[in-house]
Amino acid sequence: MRPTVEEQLLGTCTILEKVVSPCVADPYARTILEGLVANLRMLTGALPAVAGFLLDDNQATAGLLVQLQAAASPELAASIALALARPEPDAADRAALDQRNHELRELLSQALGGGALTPAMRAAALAHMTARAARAPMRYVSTTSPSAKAT
Amino acid sequence: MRPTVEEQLLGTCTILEKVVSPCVADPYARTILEGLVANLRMLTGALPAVAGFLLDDNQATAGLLVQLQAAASPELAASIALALARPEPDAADRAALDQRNHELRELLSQALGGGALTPAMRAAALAHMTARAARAPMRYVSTTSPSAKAT
Amino acid sequence: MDSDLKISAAPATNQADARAVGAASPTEQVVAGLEALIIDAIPTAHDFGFVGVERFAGGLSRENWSLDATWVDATGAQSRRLMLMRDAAGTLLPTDRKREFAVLKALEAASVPAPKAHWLDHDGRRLGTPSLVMDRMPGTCDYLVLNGDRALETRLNLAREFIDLMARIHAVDWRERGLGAVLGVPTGAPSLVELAHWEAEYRRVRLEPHPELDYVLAWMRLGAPEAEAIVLVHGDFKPGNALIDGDHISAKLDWETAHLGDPLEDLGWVTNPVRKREHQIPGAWEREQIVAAYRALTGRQVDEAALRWWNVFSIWKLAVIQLTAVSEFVAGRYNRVFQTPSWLYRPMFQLMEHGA
Amino acid sequence: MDSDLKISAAPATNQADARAVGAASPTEQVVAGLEALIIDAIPTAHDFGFVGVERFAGGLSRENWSLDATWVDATGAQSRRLMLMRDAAGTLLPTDRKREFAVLKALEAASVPAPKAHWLDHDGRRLGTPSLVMDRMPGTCDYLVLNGDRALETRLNLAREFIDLMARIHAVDWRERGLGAVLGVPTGAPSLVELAHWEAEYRRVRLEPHPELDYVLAWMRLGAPEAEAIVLVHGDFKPGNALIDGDHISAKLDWETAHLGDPLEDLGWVTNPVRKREHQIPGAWEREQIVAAYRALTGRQVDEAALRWWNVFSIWKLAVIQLTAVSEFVAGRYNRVFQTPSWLYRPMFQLMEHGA
Repeated sequence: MRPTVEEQLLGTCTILEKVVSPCVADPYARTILEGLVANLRMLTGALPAVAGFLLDDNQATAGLLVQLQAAASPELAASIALALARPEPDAADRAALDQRNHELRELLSQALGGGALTPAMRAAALAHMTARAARAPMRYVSTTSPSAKAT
Repeated sequence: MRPTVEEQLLGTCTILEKVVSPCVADPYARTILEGLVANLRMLTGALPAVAGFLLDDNQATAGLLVQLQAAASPELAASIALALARPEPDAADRAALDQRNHELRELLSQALGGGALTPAMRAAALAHMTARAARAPMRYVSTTSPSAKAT
Repeated sequence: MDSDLKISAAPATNQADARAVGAASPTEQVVAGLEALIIDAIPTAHDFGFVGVERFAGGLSRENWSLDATWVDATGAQSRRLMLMRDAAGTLLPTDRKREFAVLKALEAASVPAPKAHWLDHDGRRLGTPSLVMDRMPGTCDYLVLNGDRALETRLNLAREFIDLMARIHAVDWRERGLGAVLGVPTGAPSLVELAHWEAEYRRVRLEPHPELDYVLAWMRLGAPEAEAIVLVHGDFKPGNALIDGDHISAKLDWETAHLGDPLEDLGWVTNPVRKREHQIPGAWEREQIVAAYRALTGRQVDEAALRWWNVFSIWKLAVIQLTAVSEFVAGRYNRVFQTPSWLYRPMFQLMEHGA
Repeated sequence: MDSDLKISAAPATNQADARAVGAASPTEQVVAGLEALIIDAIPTAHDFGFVGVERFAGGLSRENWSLDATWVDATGAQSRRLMLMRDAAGTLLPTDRKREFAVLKALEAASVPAPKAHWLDHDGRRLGTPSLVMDRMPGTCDYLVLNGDRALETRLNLAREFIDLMARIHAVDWRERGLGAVLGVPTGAPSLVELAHWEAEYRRVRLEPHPELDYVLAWMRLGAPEAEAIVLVHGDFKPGNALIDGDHISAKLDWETAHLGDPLEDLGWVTNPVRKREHQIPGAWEREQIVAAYRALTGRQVDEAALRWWNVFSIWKLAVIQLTAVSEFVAGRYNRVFQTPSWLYRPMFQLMEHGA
């Protein structure tokens, strides 16, 4: 489909920069506009990776939850079992992938925030969380110049 | 993941309207900005449907191509057979879905642009194309006011 | 929809616009350019005065300026109410001011209300971009005038005036006025000439396959009609580029798409179903009434199948114009985001099926 | 990063800013408000003059104004170089001008370079939003001064001055200066008080589960250290909110986060690895040197495990501040798009593992 989603977003950024921004005299509004454009560019680059990231992370989180089940309270272990028994959502449905991610991570929060984990569990959790943080597709883009930061 | 892609896009629209737009005095730049925001809102609404649309359309187009193969030239029929033999791409990979869509629609273009179709083929093609047009997730959003149109 | 598309894609001009907010540079440029243009034509002209220099709201493909000019030349003191159309630096549909100038000149002796054209800056040497200066006629533009606030009877009268105007344009003796050389006389069926022109544009701008448009194209190739006559076709006939003064049409504008062709091209454009809101009055002035009026005014047969072909063609052409916009946007030369014109497919299919 | 976060989220103020481009209304508002504020404090003041009224570039959470004021009162003609800090209408981290005013007043007799505070408009009755007026000190802000253009030796001296300044702040006799009542004395370990405060903020702003932050939170709860002393903590100690005049620190600004707590909170903030670029000079002034300098200046032990806990805490707090930004953005009250602070997780895990 043309223009692709990415072409539309990048084209929007270009026009904001070339046509709109030169007409924004107010420094505050221009700073805000620069931040929006920078984020939109980041988002454009990240977008193709989001569904795949969620799909993989759901799988990895589910695997980790299986491992952590042994240290979980009976209630939490039951919740984990219930969640893992549910079918995985349609890979083309990003919102469903996101919801599933939320559900699994809520359980992971409980498992990591409470229990007495074995060293192997802690190592697995740390490896998972570190790898996930490295792969997270969305990043904050700073556009504040040093001088503007200086207060 | 929060903010979600949609939250980021809608938030961007809101800030463009509330913070940036009031600071754009030039009417041309403001008209362009309004158009960009309107399209961004449309895109935000359309985005969750894109992958699903492509997935379904690839399936439907493949089905139609099977039907049209009989009226196609030997070369085209062979190309269709080859394309249909290829595995469907990962549903979480929108770019791959899009590429597959392009490939299948190129074949459909050839099948519909050239051959002598039977009434059943024409009816199937029309049904397919009409349904697809009705479901296409992206729409042009007009923001030009009647007065601005008047030349 | 095509009105939307006539919009500048040129950052250079936009930045000039931006500067204009603070300084008065485009105004100064227009005044200086116009003075030079007049002196080119009337070397004795001097003591110029320009008042009421104003750029119209709207008009995004070209700048429309309104101003009153006075000067003194060998024949005495002069005064003109003028309209200056200046191309935006790069428009989506490249217009041809030279062509438009020739058509306007040819129309001066015809019974078609159109502004008298004065001077042409065909290469933009004086005004920066190709520009045309003509008389400023009374009236305003309103592309939805047929469904506006006026009483039904007034709107019906206007609708009849529009078709009468179309018939007058089609009645222009283009041979006598020398328009054949300027515009080119179609060799073969005008339907096939136009189709070839727009198919080339389609091939040039498409970024992906559009089986729907190829399907319609194949249908159009098979059924392209012969013309009853070769006439002057306006090419973008719509209320939006006419001036309305009081309750009557005072002038037809925007002649840059004029060419010689099939009269049903204009009639097919105004009766195409996707433009109903602009050309028809529900329950009072619909396709049937428009065609009947045109037949009565011109004595032409207006073959139903041929007209339907031109209806399909006009929608297909609109689709190609939208694809041009998509392509220009993707190339970074156009400041609006357009989409694949899926909404135009169904109306084409319906017209084709109805005609089968 | 937190500098970025101190930015107005209020459309109302932005629109005021927008108007300011054309008219001079914010300037007039500041001048009129300041005059009223001075008259509140000095009823005999009259014949005011304000010159050089200027809003600083930068400073997005609050407006920083610079101006020179003159007036006549019962004691004669007066002249002041002033700085006025006015809250933007709604900031991300709600600051407390009253608290800042009290701290600045208390610091006047201490050996901490800070601007003399004059007047407080605590509810914004005069200036529109809570505002504070203080002396304008010489110098400029540069958050990257330690890695800027100055010679290494000059930068090292500045780095030592910063730690010396921190030690002076921590040495302020807050009991004697009555700050206990204003700021509140922590009951129990300051680490647990701060953790409770920021955990509540985390619960309030989180829009989705963050297992990483919950994991770190559980670790922090188990290892929260006792404080060697209860001192005045700056709460956002960094080069970016100090004034540098020539090659020396002339004043420490931004006292709205000051509170009573563990000295290692400030030390943990400046030695946290994600802020290296601001606080360290590679190969010359790193964690080891900073801690050694602080020990030498204060005679405190600075337990390594405790400092690491405060390092982890400071990163975790940064993460929560970013989540606040995300939440405010999503609620439509903040004009920047922030993301989940994934980049902060690994440094926390590394510190925790190192300490295990």
